[in-house]
Amino acid sequence: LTGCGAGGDPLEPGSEPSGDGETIIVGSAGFAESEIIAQIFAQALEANDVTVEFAGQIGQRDVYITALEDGSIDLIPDYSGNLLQFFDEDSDAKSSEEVFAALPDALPDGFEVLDQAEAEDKDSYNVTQEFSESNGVTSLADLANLDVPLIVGGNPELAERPYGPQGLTEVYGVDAANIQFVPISDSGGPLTTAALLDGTVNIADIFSTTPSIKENNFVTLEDPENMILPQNVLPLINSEKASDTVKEVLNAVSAELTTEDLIELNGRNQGDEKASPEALAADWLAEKDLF
Amino acid sequence: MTWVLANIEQIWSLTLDHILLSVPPILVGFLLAVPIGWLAHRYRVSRGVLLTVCGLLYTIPSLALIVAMPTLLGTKILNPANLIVTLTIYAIALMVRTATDAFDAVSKDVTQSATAVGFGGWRRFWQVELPLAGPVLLAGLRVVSTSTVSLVTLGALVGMSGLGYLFTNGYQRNFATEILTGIVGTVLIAIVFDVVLVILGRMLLPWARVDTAARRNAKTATTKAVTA
Amino acid sequence: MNAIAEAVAWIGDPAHWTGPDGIPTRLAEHLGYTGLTVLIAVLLAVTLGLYIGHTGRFRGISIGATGALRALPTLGLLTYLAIAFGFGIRLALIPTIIVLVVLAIPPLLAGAYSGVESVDPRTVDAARSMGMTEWQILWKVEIPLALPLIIGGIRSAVLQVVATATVAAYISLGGLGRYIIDALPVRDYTKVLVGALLVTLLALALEGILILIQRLTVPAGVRATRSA
Amino acid sequence: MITFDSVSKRFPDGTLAVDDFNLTLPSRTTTVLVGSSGSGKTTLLRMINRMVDPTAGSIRIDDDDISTLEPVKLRRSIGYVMQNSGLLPHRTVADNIATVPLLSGVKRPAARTQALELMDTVGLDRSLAERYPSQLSGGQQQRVGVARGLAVNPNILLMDEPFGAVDPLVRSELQQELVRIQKDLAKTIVFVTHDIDEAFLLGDQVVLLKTGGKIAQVGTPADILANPADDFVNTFVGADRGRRALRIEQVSGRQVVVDGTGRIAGILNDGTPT
Amino acid sequence: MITFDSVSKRFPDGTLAVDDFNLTLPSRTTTVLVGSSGSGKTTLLRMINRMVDPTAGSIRIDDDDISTLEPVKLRRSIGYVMQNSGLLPHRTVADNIATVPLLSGVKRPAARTQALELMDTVGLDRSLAERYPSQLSGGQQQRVGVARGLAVNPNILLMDEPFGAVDPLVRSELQQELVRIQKDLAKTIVFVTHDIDEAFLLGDQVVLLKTGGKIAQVGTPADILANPADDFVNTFVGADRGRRALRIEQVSGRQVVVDGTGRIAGILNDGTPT
Ligand SMILES: Nc1ncnc2c1ncn2[C@@H]1O[C@H](COP(=O)(O)OP(=O)(O)OP(=O)(O)O)[C@@H](O)[C@H]1O
Ligand SMILES: Nc1ncnc2c1ncn2[C@@H]1O[C@H](COP(=O)(O)OP(=O)(O)OP(=O)(O)O)[C@@H](O)[C@H]1O
Ligand SMILES: [Mg+2]
Ligand SMILES: [Mg+2]
Repeated sequence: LTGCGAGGDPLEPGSEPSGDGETIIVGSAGFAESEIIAQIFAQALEANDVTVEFAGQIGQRDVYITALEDGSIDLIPDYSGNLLQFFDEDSDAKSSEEVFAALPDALPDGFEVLDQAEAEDKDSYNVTQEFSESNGVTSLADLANLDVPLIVGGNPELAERPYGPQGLTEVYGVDAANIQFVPISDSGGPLTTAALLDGTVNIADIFSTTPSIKENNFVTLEDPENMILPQNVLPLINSEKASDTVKEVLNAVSAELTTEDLIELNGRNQGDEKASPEALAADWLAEKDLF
Repeated sequence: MTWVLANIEQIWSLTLDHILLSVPPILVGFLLAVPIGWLAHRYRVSRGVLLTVCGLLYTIPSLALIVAMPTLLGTKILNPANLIVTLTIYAIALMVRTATDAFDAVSKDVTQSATAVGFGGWRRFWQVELPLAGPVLLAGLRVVSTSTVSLVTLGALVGMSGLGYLFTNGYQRNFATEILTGIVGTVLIAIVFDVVLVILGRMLLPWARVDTAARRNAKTATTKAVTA
Repeated sequence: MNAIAEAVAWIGDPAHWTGPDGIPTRLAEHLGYTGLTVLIAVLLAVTLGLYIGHTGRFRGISIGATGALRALPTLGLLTYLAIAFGFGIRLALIPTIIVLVVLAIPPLLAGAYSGVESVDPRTVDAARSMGMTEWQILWKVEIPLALPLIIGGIRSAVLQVVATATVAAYISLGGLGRYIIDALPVRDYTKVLVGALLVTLLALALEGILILIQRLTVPAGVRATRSA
Repeated sequence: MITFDSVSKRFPDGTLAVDDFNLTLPSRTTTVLVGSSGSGKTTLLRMINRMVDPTAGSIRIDDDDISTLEPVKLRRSIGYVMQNSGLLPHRTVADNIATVPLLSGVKRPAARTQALELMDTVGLDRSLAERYPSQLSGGQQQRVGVARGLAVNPNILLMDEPFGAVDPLVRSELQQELVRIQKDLAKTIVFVTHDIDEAFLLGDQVVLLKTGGKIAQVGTPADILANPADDFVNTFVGADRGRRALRIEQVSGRQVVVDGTGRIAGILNDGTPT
Repeated sequence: MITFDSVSKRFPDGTLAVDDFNLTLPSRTTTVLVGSSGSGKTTLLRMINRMVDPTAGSIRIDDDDISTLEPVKLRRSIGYVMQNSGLLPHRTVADNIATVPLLSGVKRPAARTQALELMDTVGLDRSLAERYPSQLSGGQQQRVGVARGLAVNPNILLMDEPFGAVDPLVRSELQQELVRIQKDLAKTIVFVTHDIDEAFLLGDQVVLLKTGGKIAQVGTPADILANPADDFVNTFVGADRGRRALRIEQVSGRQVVVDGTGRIAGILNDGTPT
């Protein structure tokens, strides 16, 4: 397994077959955490003699779902709530269990999800400690009464999401005219953090497992209405490829993966160590004594 | 530097992918542009149309073209063909003009005299016009090669492996070293390609080095291609 | 075709002609980046090009440098500058303009120095032997005669900058690239196409204007030579 | 023998380059076509090897109407030398000379040997064989051009201002060389020039052309000088400007010949006119 | 009067173009520098208006050492005509002629009037005044070049192969024109050519140069022809090839002058030598 961010392609070097059975192409979404989890999936499968190809950092959900549908990839780590919302906007599932239970019906034919992990990583709205204190804001529900203009930073596609600016308006009654959206194409990464710190934005959508939230003492705003659905990590897979071995392996992975693990892995990836997803996945598997 | 050494394997594999994505557009673009350029050189009518179309193609933002490819070609969205075809189109757009100039630059005296001593049409093309167009074609190919290698990095935005991955990934991680590595790698590939082309040119066109007219033509062609 | 019809309909929708994400705003932003870039790049590159062309100094170096600049991947340079120098997204305009200027320099530089070099050395020699000072030679002989190539360089620089200014959106600026970068992650092809169409149209419009300027500024005697 | 029989050529754009041209060019002699720019010299020459086909009339070589001959084959059997030599810049001198033999299927070593011999014939050092044309002086290039023209040992040699682009000293050398070669080989040479001095030096038969390929006068150089047919000829040969009107003056004890413009043409060898 | 005093020029690349050159060029006469390519003619000429500075020795114009004069001012006071005219392609004929007066601050209308007069002087129709150089024939361009050289009414006119690129007929016309102009204006003309015929026609004083600006012979044309200093001169003037060795033959009842190469030089006007 060499490729990292390689498209599943005829040019892909070094994807030599190992073991029998079909090849599974593991994809990842266009941000680092997804790639780390995908690497864990891939390495776990390989350790069990499944032939794996890797296609990292494909893009956002709309893109990788298309990739799944057209067969460019077979397996990708996903997040339960957003996945459900993607296929069923009107679902009223709220809790983690409800969401997971609703998924099989929502998914198009030919795809299924395997067991979900305890690990969760969801969009979260964050403000600086100072902003929180001076405006008395700790929850999304407090935003409606605020007379400060809200400058929301997040990935460009947040603008289109139900939990994006329009969700703030519809669910929490924030005046749409009072919200300004700043697209930052780093998936809630360091630039978003920087933008929040230097005041370019005053609310930032950052994934909940991002280490910078703790490091900077950001205040994650509560979401009493559960506008942002639970987002447990789970494998989304093409049913044809979901052999018993594959299911067993991936379920074993999910059983071990925790939110703390994600925070730690992300920290090692983005912090000073700059460890590669490949190395992180190997470390995690070793640490959990899996395969 | 430590990061580079620690990740050398990944960087190398990205480099290989980058090269594999760069070579087909350069080669195919060249091979298609030469006959098109010849047509434009030979027939006045086709010239205007061909050159205008090529000019137009060049104004389409590359990202948009890559994204539109699966719809246009019916390919899967992660198919490297999407990127390769896009870059081939740019290569052709850039190369056709140079190829036209290359055939235009072949001295009329020489082709006339070749005809006069008894070269038939087909033979004249292969043995006289094509080799004499060589230095200018090479100049154009060098420009195409450089720009293609640089454009392959855009593939990273649509999930294509290559050194561009280091840009998006480094950007997300706020990691300048990684991005710099990608930049240096891309420039190195471009330089290596260029050196290979120059050496190929010396082997295939030994006369061009001593021929001042050929060198002047090649120089003009480079300028024209750069300012195309 | 259908996609294009949808894109045209999108553009035609009055709702898309107002507000901060409306076409006029994006167009103005795009033109702003382009104008600022070209202004800076022309000041730098044309001046340098005229100097190189007039004195013949640093010619080799500058050709090498233009080649290297062309090999620099735009996306990499952009993300690198954004991160390495802490411009963040607050001062995103700075890295964006730097990157676009880097892109614009090769054609401008090549156009300017090759323009001056293309002036018949005997004409320059005659001018000098008649008693023109070096400044007079530059202003009264070299620049007017180099003008077609200088403007050619500007044309191509503008074209490339317009097409590439779309990347500004990648580091959170506006411009027509916003349509493409925003629509890309959600695969909103119509909007991507809208972005591409608008960019291409803008490029064509600017191209037309510059061709007109070229017509108006090229000395009549030089035109006579060309048609002769 | 080459015979032009009522030959006309109108180009597609309407230019009537040659209008009803009749002439016989005897074998084994040099015929020079001379006339100012645009008079149709090149067009006439190129009709002989079918680079241009006449729109009316016929051209015969010995007794074959050339319109019945296959152009490519015809061209390979006729030597052609032009201004700026028209050498292939990407081939060495030896390969350039051997171009036509190689095209016609002569084996490489044989063609090469012959090329080297031809270099001797035209007075080129064999050490230049591996150079490219751009590495030669203008005069040397023209010699290669002549050698190439002779390579198929053709009966006919067409030369279109072959020495027009070289400087006067070299030009005069090349002219002498051609006179020498022609003395040895006795080809049927058709030579185009607009330099009347060159025409008078090289031509056994000189054809003075006006626009449209109209013949102003045909004859030997002496004929033309002694009995110019009309004013046009007079002007062209320089008689009216005095360049041909010579007189003798005494300078430093020697007889100097001076022309009508005041220029000194030379020294009289033979004290008394015969 | 222009005086070269032990003048040498070594170019930065090491070429010794002119080696210890001494010569006086008298005022109001034409001195022709003639020699083959690379003999240093252009270099010598361009030292006079400081386009090239000597590496040793000094040049005086009348009594001023030119190295003490400001180059730009010096150049504006000397006419310069070169091969291919060097006209500014983006200016009309009239503006080209008026270039130097305009540079020196002459008002536009005055400069223009003078330009039109100069067109008469050099035999150019005034209707050409608004044309661009590219719209003129080669010969007309050279006339404009001469007019421009005369525009500041200079005492000195430098001419570097001014007629080298035009065809022989036109060339001869231009030479005659120059003779006529010089008769009227009597400038100090320094004329460079490699055509010995031209040198003999135009030069009051002819300087024959060998490589390195070495003087092979200085004298009037007749001097040189009658008493060539050495073999080099003999070769150069064509005496050894027979071009200057004339004899008289009888053709069709007229006396034809033939040179040693067999070429017919002209018709003898005056039956008996004087
Ligand atoms: N391919 C062509 N198409 C149209 N007109 C032509 C073509 N070739 C020559 N002509 C015209 O035919 C006339 C005779 O041309 P040609 O080249 O035979 O003259 P020339 O005597 O060789 O002149 P030069 O001394 O300039 O070579 C000219 O008016 C020329 O413009
Ligand atoms: N700028 C220069 N740098 C180096 N060498 C030069 C330069 N200009 C002339 N030379 C050399 O000086 C010598 C004399 O050159 P010059 O131009 O004076 O000769 P010329 O007699 O005018 O020749 P031509 O008849 O070809 O014009 C030549 O060997 C030439 O190569
Ligand atoms: Mg001709
Ligand atoms: Mg010279």
